[in-house]
Amino acid sequence: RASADEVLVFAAASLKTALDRIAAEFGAASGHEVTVSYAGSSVLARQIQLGAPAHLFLSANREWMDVLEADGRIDPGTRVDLLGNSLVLIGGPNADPVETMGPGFDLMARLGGGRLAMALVDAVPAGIYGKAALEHFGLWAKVKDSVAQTDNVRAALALVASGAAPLGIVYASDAMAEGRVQVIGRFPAGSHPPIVYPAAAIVNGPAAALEFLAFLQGDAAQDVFLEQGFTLPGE
Amino acid sequence: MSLSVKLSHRLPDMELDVAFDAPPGVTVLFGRSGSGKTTIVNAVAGLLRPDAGRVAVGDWVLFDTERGRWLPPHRRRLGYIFQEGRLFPHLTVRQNLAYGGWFAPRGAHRENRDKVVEMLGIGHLLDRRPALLSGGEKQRVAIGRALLASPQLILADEPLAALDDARKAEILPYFERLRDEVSVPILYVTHSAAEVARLATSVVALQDGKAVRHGPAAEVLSDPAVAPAGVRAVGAVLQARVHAHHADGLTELEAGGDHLFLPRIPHRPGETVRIRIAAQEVILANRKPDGLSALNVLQGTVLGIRSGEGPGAIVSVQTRAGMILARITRRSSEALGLRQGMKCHAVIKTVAIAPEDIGGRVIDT
Amino acid sequence: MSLSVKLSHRLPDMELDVAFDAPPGVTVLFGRSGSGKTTIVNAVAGLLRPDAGRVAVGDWVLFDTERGRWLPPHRRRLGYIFQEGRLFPHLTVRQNLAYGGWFAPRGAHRENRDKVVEMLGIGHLLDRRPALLSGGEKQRVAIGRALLASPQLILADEPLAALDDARKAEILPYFERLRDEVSVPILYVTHSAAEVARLATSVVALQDGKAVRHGPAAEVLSDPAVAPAGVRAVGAVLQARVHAHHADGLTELEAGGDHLFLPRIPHRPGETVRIRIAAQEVILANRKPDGLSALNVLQGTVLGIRSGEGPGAIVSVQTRAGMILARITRRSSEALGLRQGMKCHAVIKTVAIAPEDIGGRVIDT
Amino acid sequence: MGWLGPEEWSALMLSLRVSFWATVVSLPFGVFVAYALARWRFPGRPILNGLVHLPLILPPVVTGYLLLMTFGTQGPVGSLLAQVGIVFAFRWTGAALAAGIMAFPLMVRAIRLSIEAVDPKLEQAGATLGAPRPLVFLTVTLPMILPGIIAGGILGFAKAMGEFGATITFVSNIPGQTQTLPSAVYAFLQVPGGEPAALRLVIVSIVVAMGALLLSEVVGRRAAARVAGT
Amino acid sequence: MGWLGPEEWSALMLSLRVSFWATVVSLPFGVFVAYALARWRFPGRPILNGLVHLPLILPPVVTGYLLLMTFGTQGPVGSLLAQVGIVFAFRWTGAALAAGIMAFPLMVRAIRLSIEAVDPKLEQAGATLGAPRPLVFLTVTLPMILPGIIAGGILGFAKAMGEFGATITFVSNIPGQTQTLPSAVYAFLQVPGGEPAALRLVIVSIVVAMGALLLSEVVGRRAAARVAGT
Ligand SMILES: Nc1ncnc2c1ncn2[C@@H]1O[C@H](COP(=O)(O)OP(=O)(O)OP(=O)(O)O)[C@@H](O)[C@H]1O
Ligand SMILES: Nc1ncnc2c1ncn2[C@@H]1O[C@H](COP(=O)(O)OP(=O)(O)OP(=O)(O)O)[C@@H](O)[C@H]1O
Ligand SMILES: [Mg+2]
Ligand SMILES: [Mg+2]
Repeated sequence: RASADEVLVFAAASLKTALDRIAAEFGAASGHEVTVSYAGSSVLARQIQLGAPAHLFLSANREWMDVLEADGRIDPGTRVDLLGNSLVLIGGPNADPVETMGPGFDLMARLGGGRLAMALVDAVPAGIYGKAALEHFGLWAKVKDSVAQTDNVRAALALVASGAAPLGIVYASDAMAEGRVQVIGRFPAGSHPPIVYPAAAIVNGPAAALEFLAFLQGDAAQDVFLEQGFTLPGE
Repeated sequence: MSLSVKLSHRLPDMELDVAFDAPPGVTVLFGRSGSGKTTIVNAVAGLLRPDAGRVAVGDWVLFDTERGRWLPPHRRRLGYIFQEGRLFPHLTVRQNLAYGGWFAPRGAHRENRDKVVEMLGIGHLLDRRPALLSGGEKQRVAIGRALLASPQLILADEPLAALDDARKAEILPYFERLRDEVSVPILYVTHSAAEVARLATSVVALQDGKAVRHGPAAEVLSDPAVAPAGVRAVGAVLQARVHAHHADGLTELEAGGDHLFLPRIPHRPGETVRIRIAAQEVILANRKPDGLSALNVLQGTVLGIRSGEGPGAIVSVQTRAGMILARITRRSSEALGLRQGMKCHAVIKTVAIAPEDIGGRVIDT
Repeated sequence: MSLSVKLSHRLPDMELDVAFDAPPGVTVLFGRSGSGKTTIVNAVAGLLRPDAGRVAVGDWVLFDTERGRWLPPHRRRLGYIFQEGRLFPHLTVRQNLAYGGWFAPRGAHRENRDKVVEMLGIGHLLDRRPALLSGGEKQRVAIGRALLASPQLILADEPLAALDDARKAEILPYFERLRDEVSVPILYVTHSAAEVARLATSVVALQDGKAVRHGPAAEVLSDPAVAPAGVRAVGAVLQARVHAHHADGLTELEAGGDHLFLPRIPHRPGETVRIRIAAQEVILANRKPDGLSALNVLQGTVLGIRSGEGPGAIVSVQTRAGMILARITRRSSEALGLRQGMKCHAVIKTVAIAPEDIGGRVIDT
Repeated sequence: MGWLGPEEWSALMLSLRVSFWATVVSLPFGVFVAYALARWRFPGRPILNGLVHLPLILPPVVTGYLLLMTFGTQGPVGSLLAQVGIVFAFRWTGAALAAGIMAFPLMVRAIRLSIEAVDPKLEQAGATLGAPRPLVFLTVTLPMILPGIIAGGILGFAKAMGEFGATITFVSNIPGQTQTLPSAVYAFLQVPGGEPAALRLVIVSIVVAMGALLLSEVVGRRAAARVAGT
Repeated sequence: MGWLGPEEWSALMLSLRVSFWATVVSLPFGVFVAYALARWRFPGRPILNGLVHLPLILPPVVTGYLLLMTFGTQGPVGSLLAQVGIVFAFRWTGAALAAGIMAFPLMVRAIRLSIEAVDPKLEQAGATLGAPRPLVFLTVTLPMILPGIIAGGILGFAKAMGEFGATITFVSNIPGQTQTLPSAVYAFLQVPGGEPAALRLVIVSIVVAMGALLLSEVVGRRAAARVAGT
């Protein structure tokens, strides 16, 4: 076997729980040491643009991967859509489930004058997808002045969890482990552009990086992702 | 009203332990540098909380450790002139002067501001801030500020040390007036024997935090045992009436039928003045001298001779004008054969009665 | 070395404009509060940059606006005793004293620290910080700090104002010694006529920023036109040899064959001392008086009579001991028929020659 | 200003309003706390001191989260205040609260240092002239620490202008209501190609804050001169 | 400490190291700049003052971004320094640089205020005793402002301990190399169920910063007493 390598992965912060476990498993199995730096995708992408010593990039959206591809910072041959996610509407513990998520859904009534918590609708992926979904159902125009936007989707979750906002739109993966909120509706996949977490190797990385990228697509890793509420791309 | 002070307080290097009653008027704290004068004044002001003691003005108890009474400084109605001025740098001179008035109780006696300002010669400084004043100017403003606070108790810590003689001579009468007219007790710290002699109703001589001597000014000061520079300040105070002003620049006073000449003073004929004659300026003669440049020769009787450890003696002589003290050597005393009851003549130079020793008003006793 | 000062500077309220040469020794700046004394001293020290002028010690030019020369304060080798002490609060007394030494050039003459400490009576304070010192203690440390900086020029702004008489009497000789032994020019600000008379080699009398009079001390001070409190300080200085100490506490001095008695002084028989006899303490007689308590009667000849606008006159009398000045009234002068060349007797009280007027050393002139 | 879009313009105005009120309202508290820390010895002093510094030490997000838990509509304090009609959640007042709390330690420190520089002897002099403690404070201490208060206030204002993490976590980002300049900058930085727009806003906030600083220098120097007495 | 996982433990140690060096290295510069701002009048003074305050005014992310552009391996300064072997990008030194720059305005302000409180008359006294300017500074000014320097230093340290936005933007969040406590807190807060771990780290950082503050109070008070002369 080749000598042990160190692999530095730049990954969207929302992947932390799953990726920490997978990296540990990979390390045990391969002898390589994987270090992951978690931050917002935009921050990581800029750092890679400006010469960060990363070997793999796991982004929470496609745009930043596209930018790096255009800059020639990633190896396009290695780019894969690693994961997917779905968008859900959440409410407090006593909120009633939504019967049909569609144009007829009276979101305003359900808000009852409160706020709809979302990530920044023009900047942060979860917010962008959420806005698209609401537009898809023709709800956006009505609700847009009631939206409270946060800098990341976890903060939107916190607004609902703390009771500050009655409803929020977050990823299914985020809603899973928070006891103070429940999923009261799911946005169908077709209501918004596909939610994709692309991954790619940075140019001139060690072979171990490619090994880890392959490992991420293996069954063991996929199980962990699914367990954390992610979906597989195209599902 | 009299001030009664009883204090004990441990300082790292010294044990302060004094008790004295200050009769109405000016009580001077006298003693070497570091003997505890400022510490006592601070304790009376309430700026220092002594370990034990009691301070009262008349029946009004400012603090008393036994009864657990403690008035904070702002309720003591003080006029404290600090050794270092302590003017408010952010206020103009005018505002500094007005400061005490802002907090004085309604109806309290108020000094006339313009009079105080004029007396202190600070009229042209009113709109300046303290940083632009000279050392003496600052101290004058500090005096004014304290006087204008309608105080019930005046504390003055070397108030005149930074002033020139002429200015001192102008301000001293003001303290005298305070002493004589207002019944406010004044606790006054000074190193100047002239000030002590001129102002003091009583004197507390301090040494290492203890009052080594305490009593009426003349008594304490004529005690040769009171070490620090006391002896030079012994002197008698006479009351006299202005008799006439002469063309050659002299003023003639009359006291009990005796006539005294001194350089022109500003008082009108008929007014009564108080003059201090320092004991060391007086020469005694056993017969009437003539052919001397001294114009003032008063006849009298030796009341007593008091000599200390040094070579000097204080002779008190009763004249028609009042009692006069003379400080002479024991050798002279023996040479003249002075003894109690003997007739003698006191010779006083005209110019030795200096302006700063002339008070404008008389104690009403 | 002599100090030459020429300054003009606009202050908001005053125009400072002085020029004087200070001969070796002590030059006293004398004048009312606010007359510009501190401002001049600051300009000499380099703490204030005057609009124009020149200051030099001997050939050493400290600044000269014409030639564009400006030495910063730290290169002027000063010993500045500030009116307000300005001790370093974060340093102990010991460190404050040592401060100047840290920067003095190698090989500079150094005062003996222990001697200075003992003279100032601050030995027990060495390990304290300034905040715990009394006002007078602070000032004594400030004096010590300046003296120990090996200065080439000493500036003293009312250095003794905060001290008691006894302490003044102890420290004054030290300034005298500096004046007499070291050739360092001393610029000295004071309000005390006694200090002026005792220390001054020359005097600059200031008024509103102008030097109204400037010259040797005796001359300036005997000028009745020099307003502020000058006249009381007139006096003559005699050199005398200690003849004997008597059992009754008197010391007998001998000067030119005349004998003078005064209260015991600490000098050994045979030593030479310098005594000041204040003009106002001297009585003149046209025949030898007797039956007087005054022990000192010197025979002499009237050298001159000088009278100002007031009622007084200064009579100079040449005795075997030296020239003596007497301040008497014009009336007495006429009554005695004094005129130049006339024989007369000067009567001086023993106790009038006070310890503070006795210098331990003699000017080498 | 044609240079800024209407939304950006409103973000700027909001930032100014938020920072202004954050500073003005918290300044008196800041002076009080600074005075207590500087001059009083009381048992809870180290705790108060620590509490004041907390926002400085914690990552802003945590502060925002704590604010949300405390002052949110369901929070213990928030629900209480809501009964008297004071609501912070999703209001510009909440943004001001967050900015004020983040700026508080800076203000307190600046003011405290200037209080400690006031010679207690002057305050004593005020007391001997009959002024009770609170009036000594008003007539002596306060005017003398004015430069420090101005410095602290402007510092707080500048800090408030730049505050982001706590604000967005606490009151989120509602255009026109809680969207301050830094939130707008953040949003631009999240998307590729947003840099020029972000830069524009950054320049605006630099100009504003520098203006405030310059002003504080001038005002502070004048106040200091007044106090120094020239 | 069994309470903290190895990664958390290393984040704590790194935070301490980063904050310590950030403070120690920037403190002398801070004193110098504070002195210049307090005592000198020179043409570029307002600009220097503004520059110093910039990190306070800008959202930290912007500061981090500017640092990345400047000190990154491809940045103008970064590439220059790389030639002499000094690299900040993605190293703990970079985290220290970011923390130092963020803390700088706080230090400078604290120190500047204490310099302004020193009576120039004492410095004059030093000069008359023969001390040239730099030595007057060392023997008079410096000891007298020691409490301010300590206060400023600890404040800077506390700020550095809490610094997040600029750090993560400049040097990312690499465990063991650039992952400070706040970055770790951030990462935990981004995933479901991460709150307890985040809370643990927050408590650790509060304890450390409070310890530093307490220490600074004690040391500062002792230094102040020394200066006040008791
Ligand atoms: N920086 C300044 N700006 C304006 N006026 C000043 C300044 N410094 C001093 N003055 C004024 O100049 C005059 C001279 O001041 P200076 O301190 O030299 O007086 P002084 O002779 O030393 O007085 P004192 O004996 O009271 O100390 C005073 O009227 C004072 O108010
Ligand atoms: N807070 C303090 N702690 C310790 N010692 C002190 C303190 N304050 C004063 N002292 C000391 O107590 C003594 C008395 O001081 P105080 O200021 O009362 O003297 P003073 O008689 O006013 O002297 P001066 O005439 O020089 O002003 C001095 O030796 C001084 O050093
Ligand atoms: Mg005193
Ligand atoms: Mg002066």
